[in-house]
Amino acid sequence: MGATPLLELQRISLSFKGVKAITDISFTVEQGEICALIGPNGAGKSSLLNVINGVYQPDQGLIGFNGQRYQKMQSHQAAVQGIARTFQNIALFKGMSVLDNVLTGRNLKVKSSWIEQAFHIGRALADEIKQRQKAEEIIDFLRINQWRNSIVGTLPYGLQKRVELARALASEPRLLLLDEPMAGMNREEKSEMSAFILDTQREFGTTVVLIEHDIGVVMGLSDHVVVLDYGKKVGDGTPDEVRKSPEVIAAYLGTTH
Amino acid sequence: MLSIIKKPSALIGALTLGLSLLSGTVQAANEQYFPLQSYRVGPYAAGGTGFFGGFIDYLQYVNLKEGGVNGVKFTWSECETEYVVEKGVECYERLKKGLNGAPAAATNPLSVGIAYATLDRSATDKLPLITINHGRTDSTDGSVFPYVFPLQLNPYSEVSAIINYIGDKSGGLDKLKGKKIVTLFHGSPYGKETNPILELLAKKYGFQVTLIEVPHPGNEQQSQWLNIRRIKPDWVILRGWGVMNPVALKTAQKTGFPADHIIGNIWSNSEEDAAPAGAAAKGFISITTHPSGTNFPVLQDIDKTVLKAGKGNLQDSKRFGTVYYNLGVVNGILNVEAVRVAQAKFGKRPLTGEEVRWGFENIKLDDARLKQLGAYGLVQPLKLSCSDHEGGGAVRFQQWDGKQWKVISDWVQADRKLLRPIIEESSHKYAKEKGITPRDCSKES
Amino acid sequence: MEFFLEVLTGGLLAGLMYSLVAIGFVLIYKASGVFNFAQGSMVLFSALTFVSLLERGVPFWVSFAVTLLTMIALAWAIERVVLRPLVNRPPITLFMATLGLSYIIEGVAQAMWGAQVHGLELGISDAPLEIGGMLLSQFDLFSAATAGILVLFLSLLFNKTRIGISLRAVADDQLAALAVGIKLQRIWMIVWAVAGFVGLVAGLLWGARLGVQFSLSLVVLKALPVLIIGGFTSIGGAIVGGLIIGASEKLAEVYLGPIIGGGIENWFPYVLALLFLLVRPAGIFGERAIERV
Amino acid sequence: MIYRESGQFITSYQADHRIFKLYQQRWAFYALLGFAFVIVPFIGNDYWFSAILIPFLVLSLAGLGLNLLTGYAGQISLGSAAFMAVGAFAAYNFQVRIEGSPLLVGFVFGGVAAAIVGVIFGLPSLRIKGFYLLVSTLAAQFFVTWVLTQFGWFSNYNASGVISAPSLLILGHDFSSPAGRYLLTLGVVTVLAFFARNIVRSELGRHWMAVRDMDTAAAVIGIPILKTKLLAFAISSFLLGIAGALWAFTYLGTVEPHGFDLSRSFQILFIIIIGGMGSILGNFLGAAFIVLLPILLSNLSANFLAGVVDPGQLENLQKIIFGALIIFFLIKEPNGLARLWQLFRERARIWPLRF
Repeated sequence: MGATPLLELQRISLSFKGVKAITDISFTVEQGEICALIGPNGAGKSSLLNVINGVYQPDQGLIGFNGQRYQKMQSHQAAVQGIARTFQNIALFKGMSVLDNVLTGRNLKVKSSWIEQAFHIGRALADEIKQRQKAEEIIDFLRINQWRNSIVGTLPYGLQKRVELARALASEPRLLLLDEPMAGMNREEKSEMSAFILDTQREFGTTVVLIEHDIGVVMGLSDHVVVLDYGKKVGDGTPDEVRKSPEVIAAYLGTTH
Repeated sequence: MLSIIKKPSALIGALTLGLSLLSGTVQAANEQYFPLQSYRVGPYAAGGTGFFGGFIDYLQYVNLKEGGVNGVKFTWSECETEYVVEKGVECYERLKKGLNGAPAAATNPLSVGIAYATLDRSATDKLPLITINHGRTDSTDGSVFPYVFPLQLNPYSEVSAIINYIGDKSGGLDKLKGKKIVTLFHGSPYGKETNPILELLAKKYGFQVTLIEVPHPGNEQQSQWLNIRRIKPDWVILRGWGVMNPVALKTAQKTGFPADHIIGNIWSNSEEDAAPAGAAAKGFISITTHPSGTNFPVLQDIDKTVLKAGKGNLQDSKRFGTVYYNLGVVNGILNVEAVRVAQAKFGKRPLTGEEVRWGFENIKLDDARLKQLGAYGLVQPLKLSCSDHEGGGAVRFQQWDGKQWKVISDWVQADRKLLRPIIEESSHKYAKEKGITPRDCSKES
Repeated sequence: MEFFLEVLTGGLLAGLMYSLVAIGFVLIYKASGVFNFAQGSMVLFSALTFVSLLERGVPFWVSFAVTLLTMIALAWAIERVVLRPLVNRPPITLFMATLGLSYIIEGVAQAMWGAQVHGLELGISDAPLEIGGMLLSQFDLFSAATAGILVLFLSLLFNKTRIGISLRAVADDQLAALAVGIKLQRIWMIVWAVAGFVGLVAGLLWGARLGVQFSLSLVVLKALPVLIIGGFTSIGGAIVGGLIIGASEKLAEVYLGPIIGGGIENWFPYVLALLFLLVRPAGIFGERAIERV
Repeated sequence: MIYRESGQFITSYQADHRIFKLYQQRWAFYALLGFAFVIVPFIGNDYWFSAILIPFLVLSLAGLGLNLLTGYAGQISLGSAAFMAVGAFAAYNFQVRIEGSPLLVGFVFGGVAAAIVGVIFGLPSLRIKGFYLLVSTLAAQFFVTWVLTQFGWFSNYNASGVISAPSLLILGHDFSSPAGRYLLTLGVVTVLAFFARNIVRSELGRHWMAVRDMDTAAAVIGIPILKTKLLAFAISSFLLGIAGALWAFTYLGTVEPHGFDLSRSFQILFIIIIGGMGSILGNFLGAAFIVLLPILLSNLSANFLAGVVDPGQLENLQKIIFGALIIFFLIKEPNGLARLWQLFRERARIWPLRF
């Protein structure tokens, strides 16, 4: 583990129209680790991811990323800093092909201007081919070659989840936020997806924060688990530590989940 | 492909024409064609059905009564424009070549927009463009616009005649001094066109003019009429369009302005402009270039030979003798007269557009000729020339009695001398912009 | 000052006329999430049908009833042919479908009844009324009263009847409403029929004002800014929005017009609505949904 | 026999990036272009040029402009005609006020002016979405026509507020004849169609579609929403502006602000609905449909139904047909004629090996 953590949340609070969603949460994520956020529905997990990459602005608290501190993160800024994510209810561009979706993930790497692209001059062609190569690498890596030209909206759910991961990976992120990447999958698909996440971490050294309900998967996959309940942090540690914590058992593992 | 089909027909047309000239015998295609860019649906359908109904009935009448002009019968076909410019252009292009060898005499779109869009084309195609009572004011100058004819009345003459009438009513033009006149105009180029002339006349006669705009389509005029109420003018000139007219009358009533001090212009003068306002329209005055009603020999004759024979064009025969219908008849009289005049010069045969144009430029309708035509009192005395494509510039005034129009004045003449320099200034500017060298009218015969 | 008040009241009363059209929108939007551009053509169609029957000698109330039945039949057809196949499509698609619908209705209306202009007299005098030196239009007062009664009627319908309660359920959450056994299609049909009724009332009043003719369908363009300001989901909002638009456009025309050039009533409401939108994107009374991802 | 492509494999990303991936497609396309540029001017007549081909091309371009904004970037607009008007009047004033300025530069100027106005009215698209955006574009629609009629300067103080096209001279060649106007229009539209095609296949095009499909997700992956939307308004209005200038200069030869009213905006919207949103080809199909259907109907009635059906009823019928088709396409084929064409082609490709 590196000396400075990649992500450091300090006393984050968030509310909607006076209703508290997150209260005073702090934790850190080290470089290169896989961190899982767990907790019952409505615990504020997704909201927390949304705070990290700037979809929501917290009422108070600081977000530290890569040595910088932010009171508020803007979505665009988060992307520029190297934070990529997937969403609970798949947020792909449904009218576009798989390839185009993955290519949009590379938007921050494109160097040529739209005028060059429109007239096919200057850096346009070389740039397009370079982005295409990178995108194809990701497509190969996640083994979705055969659907390359399919329109995303027509693909089955499991595949769409994979395409969304591909789009996120295409941006070569430092931090990858995955919101329930395995929701609605069967055992086989889950293990496939777990393998992709582990490979991503190993091959690219990407730090991962993920939300997952399947405790078995979480325990096998993650280096670090943070437990939320009613917008508060109730546990934080290695999978083993968390498993043993009485508060966690009471709040989460003790329930029917 | 199409040119292959089209060209032979033109060729055949030319051949037949040539043959008939040589042999002097009457061919099957001894007809003169009128392409009709009519409109019978859409927001302005009421005007279109009346006007084209009257026009067609008059052509039919000449065919039935006299067998055409000197044996040349009239033929026509319609193309629906819906008052839409592009459709009008499409119709123009489709119909301009004539029908079955019968050459086109002139186009009569009765639409400012279509007239503008076919203005250049008509010069290129040498086909007269008749814009009776409307159109480009500066096209009165025939030296710059050889093929465009704003017959009887252009927009400038219109306001000038209205002011002259108001002067009359006030007991002389010198009594206009200090009077307050409001012009309520439609928020479009058409509506604004006469504003500079009104301001000029205001300066000349010392009356006070206020110009108030009603945004298109004009179905809400509360604020305008409250303004008028505040100004308390002596007269309101209504330069309206479509729905704006009845709404103006209704709102006038609502704000307590008397209808008999509102004067409608040429597009505010039909039954359709007044009747929808119901009781509010009673007393409303408007100008007209031709009285409505059926009490003219020519209309009686049309009724007898065309309508009674079941060959009338109107679906609703109650509209016989209405403003738009009679305008169509007047338009028919003028077009046919042009053909007649041109035939006297070029021969008794179907004529080209260029020849008909000469006919228009040499129309001369005096009282005697109008009586012959059975149109005395219906059509104003008219004399056109190379430089003057308007010819008349006179209007009569009519008043709505709640059911129909009643003519309340004799012909009131516009001050055309005053307007001519303004028209020429504009036409010369246009000539410069387009690179046109004006004709020298002193050399035209 | 007196003149100012006159313009203001005139504007407020005219604004209520806009509200009448806007209410039809609100009903449909609440129940089916459709921004119904065809509301204007429905106003035209109903007024044209009514006046054509009247002109053919049919008594007033019979004409009214027949027109109302026609509007209900129309609502039924729209639900069947347009709404049902387009269920779950994006709102923009539904909006464009109503554009197509407005073309059909206008075409049918003109094919059936012709394009000429009809006068319509409802037997309400339009002579001006002077109260304390201020001018009031009897007709406008009557229209305002009608609008008031209509709103009362609609709120009774929504708050006291079973249909109304189901309708509010549908407006709140379509899925939940389905789950408790509310027939969505039936609600849609009823709402479109009620909107047709509102359109008929609006058509009669507007028709008496303008004459019954083609440009009646253009009143839809005045209702749009009203909706933006009032919010798409509130009948009260439609009334307040109408009052704001009516008053401000009249005042603008009278006081601003001479400065920047007259005839600004066409765009002024839109610019006003735009400013409102930038400040309050969901209108005065509308609620803004939290965006979920 | 339609065509075969067996044995053609795409071996590089560069080849895959081509517009037409099969040489048969390329060949057919070039043949079509050649036909339009070389053959048509000789076989067409005035009627075909002035009444059908020129309006078809101009409306295709206008549809293209709106399609970039609505079909690709997902921003609905009812202000297309206003942007056309800006283009027409700007190009006109450029020509009138700068002596001897080249015609094509005037067109570009018209496009740029329209783009600027488009950006101004596109600014609210940041805060307002969906059909709320209609308000902004309708504001543009009414405001622009008002300004153009209100201030005589724009029409060079013509009494009727009408502008007339200057002579169509390019490098000494006169393009005023119907065939010349057709060629000029065709040239401009072809160049701009390529321009648009390149954009939608490039990074910017992907940004547009991303914003259209889900703008929050687009923002999260780093696509600059403001810039993307404003560029959509700018480029869309640029094309519309040039279409407006062509409408005034090569089609009608004259135009007044009222010629660019709301119904024109609707017409352009219908072109893209019927032709196909998010398709370049669709604009041409949609425009052809919208130009040809009325003519076809009115010809039919004039030749076969004369006296049987009232021509007025025919126009009503046409209105009903348009409305019904719009609903039909929205229900059955939201991607319009372009999609139908594509389906047809895919069948033809594998024919007769279908079974």
